[in-house]
Amino acid sequence: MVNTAEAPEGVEGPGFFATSLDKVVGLARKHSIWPLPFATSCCGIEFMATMASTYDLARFGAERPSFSPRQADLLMVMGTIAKKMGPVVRQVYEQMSEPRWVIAVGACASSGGIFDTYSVLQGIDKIIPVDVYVPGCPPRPEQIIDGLMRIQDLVEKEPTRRRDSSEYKALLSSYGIK
Amino acid sequence: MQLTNRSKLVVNKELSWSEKLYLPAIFSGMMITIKHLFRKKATIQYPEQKREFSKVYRGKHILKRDEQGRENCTACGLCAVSCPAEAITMVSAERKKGEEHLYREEKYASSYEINMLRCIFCGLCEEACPKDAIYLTEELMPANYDRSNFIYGKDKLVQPLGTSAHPKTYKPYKK
Amino acid sequence: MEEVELNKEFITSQLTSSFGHYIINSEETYGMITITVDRSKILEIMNYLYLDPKLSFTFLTDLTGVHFPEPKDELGVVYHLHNLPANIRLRIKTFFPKSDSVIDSLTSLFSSANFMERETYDFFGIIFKGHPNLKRILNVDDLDYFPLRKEYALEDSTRTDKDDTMFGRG
Amino acid sequence: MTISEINYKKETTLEPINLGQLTTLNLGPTHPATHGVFQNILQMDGERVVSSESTIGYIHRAFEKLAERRPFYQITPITDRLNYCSSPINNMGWHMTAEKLIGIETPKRVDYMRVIIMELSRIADHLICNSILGVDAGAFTGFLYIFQQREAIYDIFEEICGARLTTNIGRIGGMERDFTPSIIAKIYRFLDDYTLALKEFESLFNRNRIFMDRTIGVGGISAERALNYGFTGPNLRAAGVDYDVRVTTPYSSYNDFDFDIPIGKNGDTYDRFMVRNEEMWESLKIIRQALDKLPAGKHHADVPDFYLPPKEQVYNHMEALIYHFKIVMGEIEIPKGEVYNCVEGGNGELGYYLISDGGRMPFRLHFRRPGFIYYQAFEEMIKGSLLSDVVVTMSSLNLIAGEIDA
Amino acid sequence: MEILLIDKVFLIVIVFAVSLVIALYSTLAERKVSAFLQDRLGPNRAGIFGLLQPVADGVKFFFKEDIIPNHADKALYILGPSISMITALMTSAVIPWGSYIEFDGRQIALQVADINIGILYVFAVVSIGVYGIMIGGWGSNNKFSLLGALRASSQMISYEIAMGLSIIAVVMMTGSMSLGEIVRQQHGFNWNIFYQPIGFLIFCICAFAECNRTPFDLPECEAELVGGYHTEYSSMKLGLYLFSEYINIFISSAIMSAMFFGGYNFPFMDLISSPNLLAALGLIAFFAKILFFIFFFMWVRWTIPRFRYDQLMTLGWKYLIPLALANIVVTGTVMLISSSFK
Amino acid sequence: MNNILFLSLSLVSIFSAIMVIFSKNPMYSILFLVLTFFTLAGHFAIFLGAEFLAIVNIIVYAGAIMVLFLFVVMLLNLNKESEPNTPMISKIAAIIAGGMFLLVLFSALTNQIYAPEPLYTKAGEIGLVKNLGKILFDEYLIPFEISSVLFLSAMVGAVMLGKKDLKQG
Repeated sequence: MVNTAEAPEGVEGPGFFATSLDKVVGLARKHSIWPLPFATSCCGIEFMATMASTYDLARFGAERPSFSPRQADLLMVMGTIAKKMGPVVRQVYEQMSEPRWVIAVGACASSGGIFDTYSVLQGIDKIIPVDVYVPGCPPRPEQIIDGLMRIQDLVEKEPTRRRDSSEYKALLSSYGIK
Repeated sequence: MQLTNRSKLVVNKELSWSEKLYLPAIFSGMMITIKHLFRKKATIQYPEQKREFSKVYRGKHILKRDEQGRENCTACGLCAVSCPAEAITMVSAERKKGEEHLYREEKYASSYEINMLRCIFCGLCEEACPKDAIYLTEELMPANYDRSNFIYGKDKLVQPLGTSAHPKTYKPYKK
Repeated sequence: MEEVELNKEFITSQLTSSFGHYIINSEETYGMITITVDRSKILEIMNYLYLDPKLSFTFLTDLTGVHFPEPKDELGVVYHLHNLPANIRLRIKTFFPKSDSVIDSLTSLFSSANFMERETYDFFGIIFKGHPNLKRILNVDDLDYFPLRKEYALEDSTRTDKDDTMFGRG
Repeated sequence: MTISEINYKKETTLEPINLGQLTTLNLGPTHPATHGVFQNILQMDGERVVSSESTIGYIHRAFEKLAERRPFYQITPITDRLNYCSSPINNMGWHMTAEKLIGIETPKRVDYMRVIIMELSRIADHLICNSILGVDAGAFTGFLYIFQQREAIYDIFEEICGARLTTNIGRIGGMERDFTPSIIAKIYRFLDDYTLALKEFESLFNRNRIFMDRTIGVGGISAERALNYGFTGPNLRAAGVDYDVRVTTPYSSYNDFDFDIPIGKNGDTYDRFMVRNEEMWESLKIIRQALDKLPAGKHHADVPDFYLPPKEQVYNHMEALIYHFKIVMGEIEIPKGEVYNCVEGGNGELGYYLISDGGRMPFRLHFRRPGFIYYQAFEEMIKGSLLSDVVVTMSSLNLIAGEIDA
Repeated sequence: MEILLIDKVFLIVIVFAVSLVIALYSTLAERKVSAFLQDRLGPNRAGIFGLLQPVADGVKFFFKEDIIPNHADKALYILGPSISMITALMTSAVIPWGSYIEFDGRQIALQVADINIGILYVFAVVSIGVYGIMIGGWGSNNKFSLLGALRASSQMISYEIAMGLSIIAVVMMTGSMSLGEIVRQQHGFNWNIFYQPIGFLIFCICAFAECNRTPFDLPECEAELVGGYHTEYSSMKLGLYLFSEYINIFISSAIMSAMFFGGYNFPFMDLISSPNLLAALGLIAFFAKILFFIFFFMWVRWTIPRFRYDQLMTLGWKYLIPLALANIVVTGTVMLISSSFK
Repeated sequence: MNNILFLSLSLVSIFSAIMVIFSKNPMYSILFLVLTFFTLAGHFAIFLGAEFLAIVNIIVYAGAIMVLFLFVVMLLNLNKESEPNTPMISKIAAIIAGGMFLLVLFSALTNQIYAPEPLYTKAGEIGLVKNLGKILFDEYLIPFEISSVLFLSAMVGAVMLGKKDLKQG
């Protein structure tokens, strides 16, 4: 289903054309990350603060929260993910279209945090691959922005064909996502 | 049901004639928003501009040294006990001869780890510390790509040698 | 309706006169009247407390379960009632063995009991007879134990980033 | 065939109107309007809701079990995460419960400080509920205007305790540190700023016909039904019952202050909005009174067994160090007994039912979460309304997932 | 004949490009305007002042995975955004961008096609536009999309009537259905808004509804329907939908300026004799009006809450249509009286 | 040039008209019907010079009526499973009715085809709004008024029907 750009014939491997295309695409993607705020608890309120005037996530071109997973580039998991919620997170991740990134905001999403209990998933990286972890309970908006900028760094450097690579497919299949 | 004598009805659902027309309310609303168009913007452009934190902000931890550069921590374990997230682990060791310039007390923490992903930055460890050793500074914990990078050992926690305990990192608790 | 002071003595005497030995104990702790009753009459007692014009405890503040593993391994349900106009709170407690954890549901009296009873069922496995929809509410449906009973562990067994040997944890 | 039979037949043929055409709509758990995570499975006839079923528990975090495994002072950070929009109220409620059990009398200054902090967080709570209601009705801008004021409240909290949202503010027996003059100045400035901001917010919404049409008569509930459903707080007051824990059972010297209880008429969404709005004005009034009358004195009760000694003494005096160790290790004498204590939280009566067996951890701690109890009325409230009404009703109830799921 | 054709092709290409660029930058403007109205700064990191933001969005869209959901109706799913985009672009053909320019001794009209029923043409195309949303919403086979599509179609049908009726009054006054002719009659400062304020009000409200903008953004309102009809769309198909919305705004603004605010006419235009200068100034005046209306669209969107579905219908059928009819009657009466006095 | 246009337009319109009947999915049927209307409008506009008629055809039929049809289909969510089995009798009735209609049509058209004066020679005159209005309010005033009364009563009837339904539901 992955329909990222096919390189023109004759430019197999990272030739000049391909790398400069990668650069342009990376730059463009970097500035247009539409997050899917998967806010379950406290961190969601701090995400609101990040969206609000004082911190203004819009400066990064990321102010259009797309609640439809199809349209989102970045899954921001904010707050506790209980075991009941786990399958939902995973489904949302599976519905997102490539390229997609995941950021685990806050202690609960990253590791379970204070809630080392029978009902809480001990970190969402048990069910979906996570690109960036943001510590804090909840993290300050500065930290959330920091996390977004880490994602931007990742996005900028990512070659367009990474999502077709066997390493990436192996990563997904290690999570059982096809 | 009337329970007290302090109640006050605050709702008026009748629309006056002009309110029924929609337009006056819309117009006044638009006047408010257009006023904001020319107002000074509230945005702090992080990361270029940084907001000032309060002196007691609870950020990344630091293990303090005293004026002579010795580590204050004596590995009593109170911080670990008081941590509701159970994020602190430490191994204590006896100070040997010749290490007096390194550690202030007879015991010290040979390894001291904080799991920053578990930590909820509640400040109870700082409060529990009887030796003026652990503090939550105003520095923010940065985001990172890998889970394993969040286990902060002594290399990242102990105050670097030669730095003074300047007010940015040193918060006197309970004045 | 004449003014009566809703104190412990009055409420207890009212209840005892109607229910006799089903009222097991009554005391006042930390400013709240606490009455322990037999579970078999709980619905009738609640009904009486609700409908009696002098008592009229019409507001169910809270409903929860307790598990006492010692000495008899019994479960309890604690109700907090409130008479709003007189501003008197009343705690009703009832206990029964864990092996036979069935009690009448209050949903016919209080709509608010619905979720609270489900929660109590979810946590303690107390079965409320007559509840319209008694199933797990907070936990996943296929959880096979009742987590707030004292014998079950709090911790999630799958986590790997904690050292349980530290300072007597675990 | 008699006439009654004919009538009966007619009715039965009319009864199952397009049952086959009902569509099932899954609102949640990740729907934008749920603000948190609930699932509402709606049976819809076109845009109209025929019936619904709510599922909760998507962020069940086992608070009550967790509280049984943590010493008393460590429960404060846990309560932060109950109703995370107004953490300080939860903190204070817990402190007062523990104090009630132990029998600590707090000085007046502590009470006043608590009142100020609690009212600030009440404003923060109502503010977010009302502005989110605006967002769900389609007006995003009011939310951003008023959120700047929440940022100011965060600023004050940060200065008081060192954190913005999950405050862990105060300790059993008092506050962890005294108000500095700059905090008091900040609160005074906030009182002035907020008056302007709230007026602006009001003029965007209160008398806007589009907003009124969207909210009047939507998701209403009568006083009787509300009481039967265990409503408390602003949602009950919107239905016309002036029940407020701050007035009926005053705690923390709330009876020193002069304020009114705003009530509504029919308990619909507009009533709830207006009651919350007016409560913010009342809170401002209370804060100003408390600040003006803030008594001198210590910022904690004189209970060395429960309140940590000052750090300088811990470093230098053996006795203080011993107390310090005892408190942190939890080896303090806590009486046996059971206590119910409640405060007026952002959403209503926030109760703590604590059973202590004398150990370092509570034997059982149950939270009476107002949101959990009134959420069950939601199915009844939205029956027969339109999809848009479901959304505004949901946000006007101020459903906080952390509080509901515990 | 052939030169004329070349002129027209040239003009079409220019109009096409201009609409695209304006729509492209409308997305940025929307984000900037909303930010500024909300005490924020908006996108400012992609290029200076965020000027490259739309480009970044576009490139991202192109390189995003294009999912066609398994349960969707494939043909309709693809057809939806295409129809939306095509109809959005078609309308610009009849808009008079300026009077004429003199080039090489010829007069070149700055209008692609001055057909004598221009307004009706606009209506026809707009009424087809709803198919894009309906088909896309239905083809996605998602309940939110379907609800969005249903809302869109009923909204469009209802408001088209009021819109048409509001224009009839203008047509009665001008006696022509050609947009070029309507604009020519508003020479100087003789704008229709002064004669038809109520007509303009109705038209303006209906234009908001036809463009699915707040307070009438029910088909895609985020709080209720996630994304409405485009919930299931990703990558450039979503891009086309969003894009066509902005083109629609642009065209609506252009029609509003042309119909009621004199189009390319501006006060004291008779003082300028050079036709080319006049055309240039007229073009500037026209675009200033258009940009103002685009801003107006955004300004309203970020100020007021949205209607509910049934309130929207009530407003359309019970208030706007009778008002528009009354407007026609009053206009007719006034015209009759004034003509009998002449 | 004109012939090619005519032929291709006619082909498309016939094809889409056939597809209206033969497509299984009612959604597609409606869309093909819309396409048919478009091609017909093309005929009106290009060959008869009746631009007004063409545009009105599109506005009214494609833009309004078919949208309503689509609306209903979407609401009912018709698909193969829920399609009711039509009894034999109605099928036969449909065939007979269709055949009769074809006959009527055929006889009507044969008269037209051999009409002495082809219609399209009047192109550019009858299609314009002005001429149309003049004819309507001059020559055909009475039929026009009668049909408007009919229209009004139909509208009132529709409103009444809608109201009644609402009360019962």
